[in-house]
Amino acid sequence: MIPVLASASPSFPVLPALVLTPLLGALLVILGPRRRPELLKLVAVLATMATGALTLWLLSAFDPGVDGFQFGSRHAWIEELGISWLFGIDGISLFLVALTGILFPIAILATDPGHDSRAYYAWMLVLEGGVMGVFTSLDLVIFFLCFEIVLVPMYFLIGRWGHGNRTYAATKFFLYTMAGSALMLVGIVSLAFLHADATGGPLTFDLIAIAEAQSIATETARWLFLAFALAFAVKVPIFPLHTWLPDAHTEAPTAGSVILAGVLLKLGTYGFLRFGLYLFPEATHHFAPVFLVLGVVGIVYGAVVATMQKDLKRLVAYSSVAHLGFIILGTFALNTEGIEGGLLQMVNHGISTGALFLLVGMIYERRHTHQIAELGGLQKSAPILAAVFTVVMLSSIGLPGLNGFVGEFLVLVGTFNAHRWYAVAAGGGVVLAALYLLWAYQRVFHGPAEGDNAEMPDLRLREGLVLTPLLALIVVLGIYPKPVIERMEPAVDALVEHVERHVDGFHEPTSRMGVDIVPEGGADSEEGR
Amino acid sequence: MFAQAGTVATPEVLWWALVPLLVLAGAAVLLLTVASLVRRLPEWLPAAWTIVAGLAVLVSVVPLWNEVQDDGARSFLAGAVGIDGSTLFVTALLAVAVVATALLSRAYLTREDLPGVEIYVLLLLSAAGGVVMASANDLIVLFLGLELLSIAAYVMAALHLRRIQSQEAALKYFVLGAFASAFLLYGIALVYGSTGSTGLARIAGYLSTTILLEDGMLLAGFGLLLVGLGFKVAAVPFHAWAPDVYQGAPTPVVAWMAAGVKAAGFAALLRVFVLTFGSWSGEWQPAVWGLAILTVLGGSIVAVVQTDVKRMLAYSSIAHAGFLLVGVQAASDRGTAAVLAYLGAYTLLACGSFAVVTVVGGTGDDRHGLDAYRGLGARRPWLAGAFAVLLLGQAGVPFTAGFVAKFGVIAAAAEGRSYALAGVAMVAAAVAAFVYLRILVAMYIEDGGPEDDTDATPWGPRIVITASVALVLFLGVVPGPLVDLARDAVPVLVGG
Amino acid sequence: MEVTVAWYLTLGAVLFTLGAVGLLVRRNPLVMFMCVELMLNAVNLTFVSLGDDLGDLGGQVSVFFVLVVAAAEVVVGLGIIVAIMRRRAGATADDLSVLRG
Amino acid sequence: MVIAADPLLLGPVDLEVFLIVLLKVVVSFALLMVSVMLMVWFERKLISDMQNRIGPDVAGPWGILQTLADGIKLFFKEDLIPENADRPVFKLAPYLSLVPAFLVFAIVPIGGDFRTGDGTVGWFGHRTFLQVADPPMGILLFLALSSVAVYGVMLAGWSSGSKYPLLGSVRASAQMISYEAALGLAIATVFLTGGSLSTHEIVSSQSNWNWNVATTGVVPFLIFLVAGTAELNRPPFDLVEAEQELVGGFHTEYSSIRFALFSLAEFMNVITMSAIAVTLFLGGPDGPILVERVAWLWPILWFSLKLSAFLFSFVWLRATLPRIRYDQLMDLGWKVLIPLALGWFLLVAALNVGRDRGWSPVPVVLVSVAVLWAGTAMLGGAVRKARAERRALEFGSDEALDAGNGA
Amino acid sequence: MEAAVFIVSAVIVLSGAFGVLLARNPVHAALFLVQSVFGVAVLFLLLDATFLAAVQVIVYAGAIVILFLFVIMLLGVDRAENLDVEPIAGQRPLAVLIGAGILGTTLSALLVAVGGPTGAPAANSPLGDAGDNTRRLGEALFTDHVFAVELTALLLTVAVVGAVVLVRRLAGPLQPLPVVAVASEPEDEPEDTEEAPDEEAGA
Repeated sequence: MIPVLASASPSFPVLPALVLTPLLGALLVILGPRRRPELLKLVAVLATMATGALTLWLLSAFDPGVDGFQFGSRHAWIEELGISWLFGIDGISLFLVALTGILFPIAILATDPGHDSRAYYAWMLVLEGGVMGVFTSLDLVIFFLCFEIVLVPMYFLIGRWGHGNRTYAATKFFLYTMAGSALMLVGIVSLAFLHADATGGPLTFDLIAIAEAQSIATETARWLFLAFALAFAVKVPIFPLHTWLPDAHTEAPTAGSVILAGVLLKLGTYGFLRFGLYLFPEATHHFAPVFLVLGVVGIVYGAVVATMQKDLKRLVAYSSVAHLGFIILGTFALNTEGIEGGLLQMVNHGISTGALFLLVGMIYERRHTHQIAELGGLQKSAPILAAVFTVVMLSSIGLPGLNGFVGEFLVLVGTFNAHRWYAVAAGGGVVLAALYLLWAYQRVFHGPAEGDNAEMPDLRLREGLVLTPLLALIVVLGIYPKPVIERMEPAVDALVEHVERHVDGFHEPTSRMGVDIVPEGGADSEEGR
Repeated sequence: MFAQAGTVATPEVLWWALVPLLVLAGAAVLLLTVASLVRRLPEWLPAAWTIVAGLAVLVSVVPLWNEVQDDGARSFLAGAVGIDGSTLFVTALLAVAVVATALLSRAYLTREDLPGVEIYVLLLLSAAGGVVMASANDLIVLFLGLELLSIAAYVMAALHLRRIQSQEAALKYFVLGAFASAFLLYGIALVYGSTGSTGLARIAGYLSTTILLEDGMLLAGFGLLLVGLGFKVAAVPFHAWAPDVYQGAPTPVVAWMAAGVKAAGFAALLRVFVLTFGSWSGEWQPAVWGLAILTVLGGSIVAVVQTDVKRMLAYSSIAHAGFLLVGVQAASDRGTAAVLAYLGAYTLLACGSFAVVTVVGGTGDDRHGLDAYRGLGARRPWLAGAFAVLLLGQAGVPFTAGFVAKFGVIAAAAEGRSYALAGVAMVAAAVAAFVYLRILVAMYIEDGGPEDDTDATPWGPRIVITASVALVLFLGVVPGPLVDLARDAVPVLVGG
Repeated sequence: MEVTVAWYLTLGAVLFTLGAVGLLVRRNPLVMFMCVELMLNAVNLTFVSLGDDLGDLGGQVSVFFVLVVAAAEVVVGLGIIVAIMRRRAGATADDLSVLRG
Repeated sequence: MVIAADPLLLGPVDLEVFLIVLLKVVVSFALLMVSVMLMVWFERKLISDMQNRIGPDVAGPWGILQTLADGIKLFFKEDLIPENADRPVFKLAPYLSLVPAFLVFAIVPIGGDFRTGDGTVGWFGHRTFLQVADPPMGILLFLALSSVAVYGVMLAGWSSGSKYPLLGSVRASAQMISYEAALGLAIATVFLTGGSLSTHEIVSSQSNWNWNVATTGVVPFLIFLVAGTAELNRPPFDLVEAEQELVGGFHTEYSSIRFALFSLAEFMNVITMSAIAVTLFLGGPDGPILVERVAWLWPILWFSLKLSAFLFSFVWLRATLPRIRYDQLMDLGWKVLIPLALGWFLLVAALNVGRDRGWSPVPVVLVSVAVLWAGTAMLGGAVRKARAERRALEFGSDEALDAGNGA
Repeated sequence: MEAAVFIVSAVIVLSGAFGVLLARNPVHAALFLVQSVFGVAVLFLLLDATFLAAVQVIVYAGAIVILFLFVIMLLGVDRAENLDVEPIAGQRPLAVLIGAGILGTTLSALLVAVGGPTGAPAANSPLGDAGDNTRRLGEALFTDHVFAVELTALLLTVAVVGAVVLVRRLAGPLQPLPVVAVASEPEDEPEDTEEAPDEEAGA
């Protein structure tokens, strides 16, 4: 049994504060002066910075040796239904929280909305609050609430501050995800009632209690898992359900794209880990082949389609589809390496794709186009931009020494241990990624610069400052991921152990073929048995 | 000769329990009398009077609630009337709807230059009918309450005497309403025939203690009652009147229909089916199940193709009826509580939404196309913002009362193992979300739209909108009070 | 032949159905109202015959209220019709198509 | 089935009983027809006397066979049906007028000793009521039938397919509905004191001078008379026919035998209405039995006498009063008769309740009168306000509204 | 005897109902309705419900149908309706189908319980004989059902207020009749576009 909300619960409720700080900021922004956008921006930046500071404090205060949830806090909400504000984080959610805390101030600093600043900043802050809620809540209903509420600010961000066909994109985004999560609510409620029936206890939506009890019959649990999985699959998105993503990414404002790619897509993958694997280990194991196939298809499909894109932003969007395929692959490998790799990849993807979108946004700001064909030779006019773009791109490709490599490598190792051929197929995706990104880089930055391209200004100081932390992370995580993996490992191990305990005849697939690959820079993976 | 007449024993009356009804009916009659005697009644008086009456009912409900919570439900007047938590809960909802409708009506009548005393009289009497339905302990009393509610509503629908649409709406409402009443009555007759009584408590007692060898008549009665009440709450396939009526009727009246009439209708459904026929739930649950599925899907899907906002909201109210039916179908205490909580949330949402529609409708009450909402976010940010909150609430977005409501009925369905129903309902909710998004898109994303001829929102609608938005948000974040009240309001049948 | 309650119930069912079909078929609002009255008559007949069979007065009491309601409904219904027809004489239910649906 | 209280039907219904009933039917039919004949003559003769004319005097002694002659003439005239007429309804209408008149007469007790006996007479060894039927809801039957009688007039006018008759119809329906309410309320007072709906029992309760005209306090009786006259479309409420305005009103297009039927119905209705009035308010056949040997005759005599008095007064009204205006008719019905009847009904009810509970009658009366006065005052105020509003609407000025404000 | 009366009345009732259904002229329909109502009243007599039999005639024939006729004549809407044209395609078969459905289910449900009602006999207020009917009904109404009786007062108030409000004439112009697009010929000028503001109030 994982100790419920074990250690390091400080007297200060840091997790609720994490959720409430941005919301408070949002309130301040709403009450702020309409005609002073710079002041509103200041408030927004301060609020996100404060949140970011909290997450940094969390990182430092987090006890890496503990495999349970930390910083727990609980407040009753609807007692009648056994719903409470239950927060806690473990190694799985810690870095996603941190990622959120870092990306938001960057996204807000990087761009200005242009109009209706007040609403813009308010929505951004609400969005952050919602995301934080998703990553930290341990009550099924609260999780669902946050999972859903995220849609609203994102909808408005795309719809009001997006480009081109934004109405279509925003509506599609909203409906896809809403429809996807429709069944999850049913699943959550059914799960709680079945759990209460089976245990004879009072109605509760406490994730830990339900997951640890594993009181649901196998068959039922599979149905419930599907209900959850649909929501997550749409959110990730997994291959056939991905069509909202390119539209949303392309039409969203830069900050929106950054957040969407960097954080929102992780809601789905995180959900698979926390609410799929943890709640329904047997069902997850049962359906893993399906998701593995879909993950591989996503990798290859995303890469192939990305290759054919004429729109730079769309290209990056499709690259996300491919990257997320890796995460899915790792998650459903159901071993420590895979899951860790997936987790790491979540963080990495957030950093590198976020940075890519920022860069694309910067190019757009200068040239007002996303069309690759209209760009060219930017390297000459904006060498620093090109350099930064190169680094980020290489991270995205998965060049060893940069962060992307670590995650992808771990995923491949995990998958290889579990299902060799999937890993081989996915490996092809890595090659394709190199292809489309490099090709795009070539077309955009090389060649002769004509017209406006020749006079395009280079990075400004502010933009550089915004990008610096991301670049730093790309490099640091690529060279020295140990502290991260160290903190993830206990939780992931516990999760895998949980799966082993509750799935008959399941053993963590590690180095089955006798190929013992020690992940580079990784912690020891000796706990295989 | 005279001596014989004196031997009649009159039944006991709990006057205190009748206070809400007496306040409503008394206020109506008094208003009517005063209005027919005083020349040049101050224009604000009827509305103010109605609002005061509504508030008085709200206030009076509080001690009654405590009384009922302490001493349990009662029944009196020879078992014709009962008082329990649900009675008072629904009464309070009706009172809220009355106040809101009166606030809207005042602004509306002034704008449309219509004479206005009768609308308030009818509103109060209609509400009295609703209160009767919520407290009926006898099918005949229930029916009379329903007719009181409906007939007043028919007239109110026709009250924009300068618009032929208004009268047509009333005609459609009336014809189908009368049709439904006939079904309801036939159902009552058959239930009477198979149980020997029209008293709910007697029927319930009979059904739970007697094994019926021949239940054909009873089942036919169930079916007809369901059809009759289904018409009243606009369940698919008995919904045909709702869109037309919502579109044509004066908007404040639509608010009443959506909030008040629906609440009373579901109070009746709960009393009759869940409470009285509870021991036979296996027989009627499948029918309600089917009705619920048809209603959530039908309402949501057809709403998508509408271009008139009032029609959209009409179909969405049909979809909401479907959700309420999901709660009814559960045939459990949790289901009942969920329905009541849903009604509470929907009352707020409907009042607020139609308040916005009233304002946007403009002079002549005919600007209800999506075009009228284009660019509203830029023109009138606060109005649009409020509408956005209300629409999101109707969509069931978290941290609005709408979510709490939907969550409750879904939970009830899940508890009753009606997973398919719950799933379909949630999918339908996602479809319905598209409808609300279309309005949001029009308000925020599209530009243009007509120039406003009115400068500011009148204070009546403003109060309604502000209060409903505040409550919708508050109950979304702190749903405890609503959920607890609804739990305590689960009705009890007391024999009489 | 003894007249049992089933006879009355059957007659009531047929009458009710005729009223319902009439309401659906006819387009003249006045005739539609008349069909509603037919349905109410069927209900009355059912009530009285069931009450007779049960030896209970409740059926007749109910009919009394049905009569009151019928009267009230007709008053309002005709009021609505008068309000409409004053502006559009001879309107049938099909002419009343200002509202879409 | 309905079981009449008539002792005739309590025993086994054999052929003899059946024949007795048949005889009663035939006699009452014949009686009615003959009375109509006499009534027409009586009316014409009386009016001519009142107007200082001679009147019919050719056919028979004092012209008494004039009606018969007229009937024969009408019978042989050509039967015309207008082209625009709705033929089936046009043909049906006279019968709808006539039949209810016959039926109402069936419930009127025209004889029987109510003072010492139970109102029965002995016929061929059977005790029986001197009325064709005594249904338990007797007087309601009268109301029901008189509401059916409206159809005759209404449909006759409508089906003629021409303008004047239609106007007559519209007037008829409005008038008869309006006055039926007052009529019903006046009768309700009688139920209250009589405690029964059966005509026989109503008459029983009035025996020995205990007539309802007194026990209900005259007012219902007067209301009944006025409303009854209006129901009959008799002058001064004959707006339905109104020759000067409507060229004969609803029966303009009728001729020949159908016209005769309408006439027949009208006079028959006059007689039955009088008979009902006698039954309800004047104790029916109640009266002293002066000669014991022909005891059965006296009640019949008293009944006929009372009836004749009513018939006389109907004629008298016709001869003396001018026709009232339509709006006056409506005002009288809705604003005077109905409120008055209702108020009086409540007053009587209050007194009855007071008596049952043993309350002192003085405060009961005082309170009741105060309540009624308040009601009347409010009604008056409302009527005045409505009038002012109508004027304001018509003349487009609000002065009328302001004018009365201080009052 | 009883059966004969029943059958005759039933024929009257049903032929009247069919008449309402099929009559082209609303006046004829109203008359058929009266016929049907009378038949039902006779059946009430057969069932010893004497009071209701009379009230049925007074209320339906004497008030309701008269009101119908009055409105028909007042508004002059007595022209015959062409029943040959089916306004909405497939409506009639559908209506008949629905009717058959209602009839079938109801009848089969009723006849399953062919023994008639199953409830507890005379549980509440025993039915007296015909002579006593009115008194018993009155006592039942004013004791057990007194609340319902009081409610009818409110109901009738609503009806009166409604009727008065609905036929009121207003000062000021009416809103013009909306343009109704004729579905079959969208190109044509719609017929109903007559300008209506000249319909002055109080005219």
